[in-house]
Amino acid sequence: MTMAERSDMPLIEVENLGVRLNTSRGPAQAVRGLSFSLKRGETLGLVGESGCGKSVTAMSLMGLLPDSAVVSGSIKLDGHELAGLPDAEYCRLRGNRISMIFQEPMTALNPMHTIGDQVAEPLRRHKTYSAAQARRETIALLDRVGLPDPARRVDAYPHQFSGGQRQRITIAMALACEPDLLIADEPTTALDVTIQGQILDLIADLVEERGMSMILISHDLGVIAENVQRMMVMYGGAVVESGPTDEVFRRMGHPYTQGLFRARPKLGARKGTRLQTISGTVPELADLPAGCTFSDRCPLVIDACRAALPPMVEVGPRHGVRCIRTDVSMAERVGALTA
Amino acid sequence: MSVFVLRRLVTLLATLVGASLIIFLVLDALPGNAAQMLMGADASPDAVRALTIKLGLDQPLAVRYLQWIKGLLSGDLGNSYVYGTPVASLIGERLLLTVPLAIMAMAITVTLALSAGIYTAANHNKLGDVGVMSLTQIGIALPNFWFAILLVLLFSVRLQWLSAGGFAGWEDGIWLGFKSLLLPAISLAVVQAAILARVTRSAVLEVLREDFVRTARAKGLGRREVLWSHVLRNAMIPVMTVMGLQFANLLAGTIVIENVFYLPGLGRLIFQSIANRDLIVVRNCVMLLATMVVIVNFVVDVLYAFIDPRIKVHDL
Amino acid sequence: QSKKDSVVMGMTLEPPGLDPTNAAAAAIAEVTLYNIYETLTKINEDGSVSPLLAESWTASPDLKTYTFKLRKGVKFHNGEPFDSGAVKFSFERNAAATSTNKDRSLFQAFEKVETPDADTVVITLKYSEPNLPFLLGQASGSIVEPKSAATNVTQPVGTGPYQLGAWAKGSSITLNKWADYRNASAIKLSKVTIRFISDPAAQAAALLSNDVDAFPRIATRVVAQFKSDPRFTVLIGGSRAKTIVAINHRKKPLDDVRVRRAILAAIDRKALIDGAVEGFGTPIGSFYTPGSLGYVDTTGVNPYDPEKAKKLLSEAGVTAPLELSLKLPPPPYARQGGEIVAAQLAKVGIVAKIENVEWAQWLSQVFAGNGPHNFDLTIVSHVEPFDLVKITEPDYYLGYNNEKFNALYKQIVSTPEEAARAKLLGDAQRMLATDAVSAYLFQPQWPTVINKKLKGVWKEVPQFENDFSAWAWE
Amino acid sequence: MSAPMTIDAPLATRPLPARTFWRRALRHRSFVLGGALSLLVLASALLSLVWTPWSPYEIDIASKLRPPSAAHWLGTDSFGRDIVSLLLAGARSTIMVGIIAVSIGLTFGVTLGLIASARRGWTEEIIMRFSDFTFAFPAVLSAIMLAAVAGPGMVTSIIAIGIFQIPTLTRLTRGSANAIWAREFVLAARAAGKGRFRITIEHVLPNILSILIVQVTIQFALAILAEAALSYLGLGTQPPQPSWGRMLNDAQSLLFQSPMLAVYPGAAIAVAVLGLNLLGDGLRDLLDPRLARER
Amino acid sequence: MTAAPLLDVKDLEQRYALPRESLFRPPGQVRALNGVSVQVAAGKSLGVVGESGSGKSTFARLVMALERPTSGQVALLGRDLNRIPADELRRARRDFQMVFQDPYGSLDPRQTIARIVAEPLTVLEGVDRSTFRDRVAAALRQVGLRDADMEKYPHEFSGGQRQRIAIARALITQPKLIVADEPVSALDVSVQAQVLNLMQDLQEQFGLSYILISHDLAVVDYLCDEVAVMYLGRIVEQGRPEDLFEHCAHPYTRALLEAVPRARAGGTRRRRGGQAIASQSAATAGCPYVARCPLAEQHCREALPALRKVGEGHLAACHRAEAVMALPRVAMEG
Ligand SMILES: Nc1ncnc2c1ncn2[C@@H]1O[C@H](COP(=O)(O)OP(=O)(O)OP(=O)(O)O)[C@@H](O)[C@H]1O
Ligand SMILES: Nc1ncnc2c1ncn2[C@@H]1O[C@H](COP(=O)(O)OP(=O)(O)OP(=O)(O)O)[C@@H](O)[C@H]1O
Ligand SMILES: [Mg+2]
Ligand SMILES: [Mg+2]
Repeated sequence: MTMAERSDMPLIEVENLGVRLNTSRGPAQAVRGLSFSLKRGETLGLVGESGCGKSVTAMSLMGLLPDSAVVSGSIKLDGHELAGLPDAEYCRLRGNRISMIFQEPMTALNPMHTIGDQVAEPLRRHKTYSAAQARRETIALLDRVGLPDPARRVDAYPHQFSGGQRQRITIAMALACEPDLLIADEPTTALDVTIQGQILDLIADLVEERGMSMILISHDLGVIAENVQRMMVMYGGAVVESGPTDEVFRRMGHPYTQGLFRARPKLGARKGTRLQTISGTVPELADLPAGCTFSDRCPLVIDACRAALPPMVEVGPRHGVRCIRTDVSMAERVGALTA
Repeated sequence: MSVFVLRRLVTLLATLVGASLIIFLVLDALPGNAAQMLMGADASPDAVRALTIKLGLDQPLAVRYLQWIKGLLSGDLGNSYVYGTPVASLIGERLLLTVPLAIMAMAITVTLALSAGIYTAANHNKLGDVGVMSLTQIGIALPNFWFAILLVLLFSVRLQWLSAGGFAGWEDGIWLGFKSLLLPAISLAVVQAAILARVTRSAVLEVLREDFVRTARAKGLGRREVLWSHVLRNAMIPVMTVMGLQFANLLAGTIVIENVFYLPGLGRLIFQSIANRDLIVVRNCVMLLATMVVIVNFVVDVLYAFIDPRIKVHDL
Repeated sequence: QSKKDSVVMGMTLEPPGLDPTNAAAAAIAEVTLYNIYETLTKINEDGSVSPLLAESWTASPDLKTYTFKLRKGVKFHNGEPFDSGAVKFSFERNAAATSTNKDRSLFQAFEKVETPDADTVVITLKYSEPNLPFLLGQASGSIVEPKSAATNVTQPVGTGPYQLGAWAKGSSITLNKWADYRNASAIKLSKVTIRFISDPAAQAAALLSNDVDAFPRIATRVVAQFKSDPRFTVLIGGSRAKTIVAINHRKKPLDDVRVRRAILAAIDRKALIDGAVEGFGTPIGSFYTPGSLGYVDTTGVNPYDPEKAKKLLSEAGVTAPLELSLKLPPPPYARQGGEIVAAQLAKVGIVAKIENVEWAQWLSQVFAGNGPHNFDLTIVSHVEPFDLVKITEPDYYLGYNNEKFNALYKQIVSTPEEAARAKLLGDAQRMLATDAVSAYLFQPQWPTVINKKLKGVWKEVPQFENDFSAWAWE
Repeated sequence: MSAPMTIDAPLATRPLPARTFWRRALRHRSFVLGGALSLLVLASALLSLVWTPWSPYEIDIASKLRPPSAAHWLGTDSFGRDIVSLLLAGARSTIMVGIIAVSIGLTFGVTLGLIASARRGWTEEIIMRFSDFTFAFPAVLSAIMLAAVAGPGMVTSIIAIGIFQIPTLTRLTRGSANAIWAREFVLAARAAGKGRFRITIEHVLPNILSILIVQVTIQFALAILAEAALSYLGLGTQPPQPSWGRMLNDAQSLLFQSPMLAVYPGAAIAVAVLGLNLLGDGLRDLLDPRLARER
Repeated sequence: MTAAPLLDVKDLEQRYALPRESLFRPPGQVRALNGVSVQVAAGKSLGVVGESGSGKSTFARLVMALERPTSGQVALLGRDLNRIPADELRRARRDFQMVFQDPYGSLDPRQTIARIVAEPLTVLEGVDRSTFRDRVAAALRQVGLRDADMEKYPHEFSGGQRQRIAIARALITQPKLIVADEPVSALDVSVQAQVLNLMQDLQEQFGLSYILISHDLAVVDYLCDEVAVMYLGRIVEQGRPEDLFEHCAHPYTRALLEAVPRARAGGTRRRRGGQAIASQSAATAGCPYVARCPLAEQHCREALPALRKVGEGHLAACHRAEAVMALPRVAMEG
């Protein structure tokens, strides 16, 4: 396989991924029919409200779902099937070729170990570095992610760092072995805007420099808009809209995407204006409505919506929307934009 | 010196002063006295009176209390009424048994409990977990003195590997002393280990649910590696709390096992001394126990700070 | 295999110190008597008295003056010679005002102790005492050496064949053979270790696991299994002890002889002996043991008869249920016996409320001469031989205080001829039985379990003692 | 289908939390097993009040140490009493000691723990040192001292065991109460103007209740074992009142002769303790909000 | 201007002692608030924004009289909350209530909604049971919940509904001021919108005042008449939102605005330099923001800038406020 062939081949290819979880209310389909592929150097965003299955998707790529979870479909990394891979082999990939930045910087680090040890762990494991070598590399990594005075602080413990600093440390950890695929699960939700900015800068730099592929998960449309090339909007475990970021923001096709966009308070939208809300509440995974998962809350719902899960409709270049009423919704969208 | 330590020391002293008063008064309320006990049933009343005066038991309460405290402060614990020997050496001899026994029992407890606890947590809800946990259920339910006799039946009477009781002392070699404490240590440990194993298991399971475990897994660590390198130390805090309580209990609460194995431990000394109304021994023993338990608790608190970098000694 | 010359013996209680002349505990005598300390006379297995430190003795006809000829060439462990001075010192020390000797009254009854020469001692008593040679063979009569006497509690010095080796308090005492003993070659065992084991199951386990070679006065509960075990010999010996249900005459309605008789009639001695001491006991009807001078069987005076007991109670005008307290000291005979007594009394309408007490409490509340005598019933074993005298003491815990009995006792002690004395003793026994002074239960038998190969261990034990000088391995 | 019903239906028809609790409880294996065993012990105790095959008090030396037979299902003890009757009646003392001792421990331990966590500072320090000090007296030691003063017996042993329970419960209460005090709803209650006392009673206590319930089952088990140990030393329940500990003590010396005599009360204690432990485990699961989030 | 303000905060300072490490050295201190003065007129709302750890929550706690300030005073309707006796304070609490950040943590999971919502009433007055229920029902209706919800428990509600319950609890005494500490930051976008709408409706209906604490500038902008930007325990800029966001006069405010991601097509990212976070315990002579400020001069390092007027009703604590205002506007969304 030549270099050119390799870079053309998708790095990660997900086909019809489904995840069934055992919840306290019985089994629930947390992810359904999710497909995408990602080449080297590409970035993909995953948006959606809390509980829509973003993290579960990430976990299934990492092979870290609970034992009781049932995964269907296929996940291929460089053409090799990952679904059903034995744990020992998966361990060789995790932290090495695929790595992940977790949602909560406050709890993602082990409070009892020095940050140096924690960052060095993947190096020592996958690259079998010696302790001294790993330490040197760790300091370099911490310096790279902008942790001040890393040589002195490698031996400090997580609680001695601020939230932003901790998030940088988890990033250093995820990047230690220069993975091919980085999954960043809401890396900035817990942080305030100034620190959020710094972290996103940092990740973007690294993606550019090293040609990694990245999946960025967030429920903040602004973060997605600024940081990824392509995006997918999830609702109730299914992708309801996907496409290049610019394209999606220009012409939002799914009522849910539109609702999400409208509901956010916008800077400069003065007092007295009302926010447009999506009526109803996010359904429980265990009792999703039949058909389109959004049908219960959709202003455009018709009986056909409840009949079956709508197919993905192509509404623009590589832009798909899982809605049978795009004719109406996308017409209305024009009005919404000007509001 | 840290303010915390100072504060702890002050309260510790206050506790001990209060303790000494309570101990003294409670013991003084015991009916009967040492002179009567020493003289036996057929002694004449004036012989008993003579001994009472000789032992100084006729002095007023406050005088005796102050004498005791004065003695404590100057390191002189006085002489046992019964044995006539210095109380300090009497207690010292017993400590040579009680402390090693407590340590041995604790070592066995910790070994058993941690391995069982970790094993079951790692195999949560699997057959091994259920099996070992059922065993610990039974372990908790065993009265330890009863279990002790069963051990004796097996190892001393049937197999004759170990002696049925008694303490060989440390003079004739560590091994002999060790051997004679083995069965008592096991019978003390089994029940405790069952409790500690359960605590360990739930602590480990609790930590396994934490986010950083997932982080470690995401770095490519296998389940077992995560358990050993990340989970255990975090699970140690609740485990240590229980361990501290158990160790304190071993120092003070082994009378029953000492009885079964006729060991000259602190517990039996107290038991016998109360029966003999050798109150000077009892007071000092109980005082020592109180001090030791308070110190063990203190040590456990300091150990927390060693295990968990987030805790500094001063914010305990 | 070299011949074994050491023995491990088990004992239930640990002695509180090793000076038998200043404390009463039987355990002191069990360790020291005839082993560390010697007395002028020796009480043998059959209760006879033979010479020990005294080679011979003579008594005046009125039994008030005794002359002892002492053995020559005897030395104390510390090298000091034994002579009449040591005897005089020991006896006067026991009689001193500050003495805590349990038999102080005996020594205070000595009018004088004279030492005409180094090996003659002449004792003059205030009253006639036929049993003096026997009494001086007890541990309280141990001869001590003047200079070391004060420290005997922890560093005993005597003239016996053994010296204290080590004392691990709470655990064991080791006695080593004294090489300079006058008859050292006859002593077979060079080392005796005494272990203190109070738990019955542990006593049995220690024997079964060969940790212990001999266990005198082992808990009766565990004896049965050794009888059938070929590795062990079980020796059953009599004793001079009397186990009784003491009745407090100072309390109503216990001052009524009919009520006391009812209590006696309610008790089935046979069942009690079976239940409380596994049958190791001989029923007695009075405060006197079989085998002693002038013993008569009085068990028929108040036989087991519940119906009669009920009748007696109603005659006495007692309304059932009669509630009484039953205080039980720690030994198994009392605790187990108490349960049976209570159950038997219940059948005739007496509710005995069991209160378990420690010895210290028992002594101060029940027994102490000046004490409150706060009890209705109690179970206790009186181990002192020849202690009828106690019943005559006015503040004795029983509160019997019968002038007729006291007079009879005076007559007994002032009667030198044995036959006449025996007859009078018989009268005394009958008087105690008829008056139902206490509920006399049994004379305990003391079982000793030893390794089959161990020889020379006494079967009969007239007092608390273990004479190691006679012990040897086969 | 059920949605419109729940909106307009009167409050009473909504399944009460209690009922759903029992529904889940009955499906929980260790809860059911533990509950059954505990009920068995309780039933024996109650049954013995009205009926036992033989009198547990009557002594019949002639028929002592009989092997099991049709008349005596498990044989007789060293006094010829029927073992089954003794076991049934013994359950009574066991339960009594357990309940009263644990109540003592709960009352004092929880109160002290709540005070410590409500007041913090020196109060907390003093209470905790005091509890350390109390812990230096294992039940056996306090029982010996108490028995020496007041005489041995059930009351003495109950008090001694109760005292021994205090420090454990104090620690536990204080620890979990401190966690509750750090919660935001406590701040909300303060903002509403509630004082420490009201917050403790209305918010802290209800929220640590489930932890306490679980601990109580453990303490109960410990109390039973402590009673057995005390009886072994002759300090527990006094004759003629039967108790498992006393039976065990009695059997101990006959262990080589009639080993089964020690097995029965040992097994009875094991069953009771086991039952309570399983019950506690079950309760913990059932009260765990992570598992109980069922609407 | 003329009427007495509803809330008058003067020179509020709060220091927290760090745990004492040595007997002989004084314990370290965290200066959580460094002299904050602010007034809120009846019916008007104040938004407080700022970085994490800048003292926003401390400010809220002090306004709520949940803690005593080190110095300074908080006066509500002319009464100094820290001077009045305890029971009067308790009665005064009917006028100011609080809504917390965490809709899950701020409701006691073991109490029914009725009890939770009635909580402020039970303390304040001896209302009888039936009026109790009526008032709870009324409060629930105001926030869009049903009477039937009264007997339910918090876990039976979604996050948005829970925050409504918390608001109902704050409303039940008909207060004049509600302090809301990050009331929506734990909520989903769609739910957040519902809650914000509700808060706005309630303000119109009852003439409430809010003190709204948030780190989301858009939220504050949406709901408040005035905004205070806090940095390290100080107010560094204050004014009407339109003035503040369109002509910001403090470099920190500007940094905040620039950092807000824009949800729109072709959004490209603007790079920001790495910034250190200054220490809170060391009191420096100069401007606390100087280390991060791109416009800092020597003067800034030497003198602490005071809050000064830079426009009509617009204050800023920056020596170079004019220079900052002269910078090009930060692009707004929409
Ligand atoms: N281990 C698990 N067991 C049972 N259910 C789970 C588990 N993990 C997640 N879920 C459920 O699966 C659904 C999807 O969860 P997921 O974590 O993927 O959401 P998310 O999109 O990441 O939300 P958030 O924005 O809050 O992180 C949720 O309803 C969640 O409750
Ligand atoms: N009780 C306390 N003891 C000591 N320091 C405290 C205490 N409360 C707050 N602080 C400190 O005071 C400073 C201000 O805290 P505060 O909680 O008010 O910040 P905030 O602006 O609300 O931050 P966030 O946005 O993270 O909630 C912080 O540095 C904090 O660590
Ligand atoms: Mg997530
Ligand atoms: Mg805050």
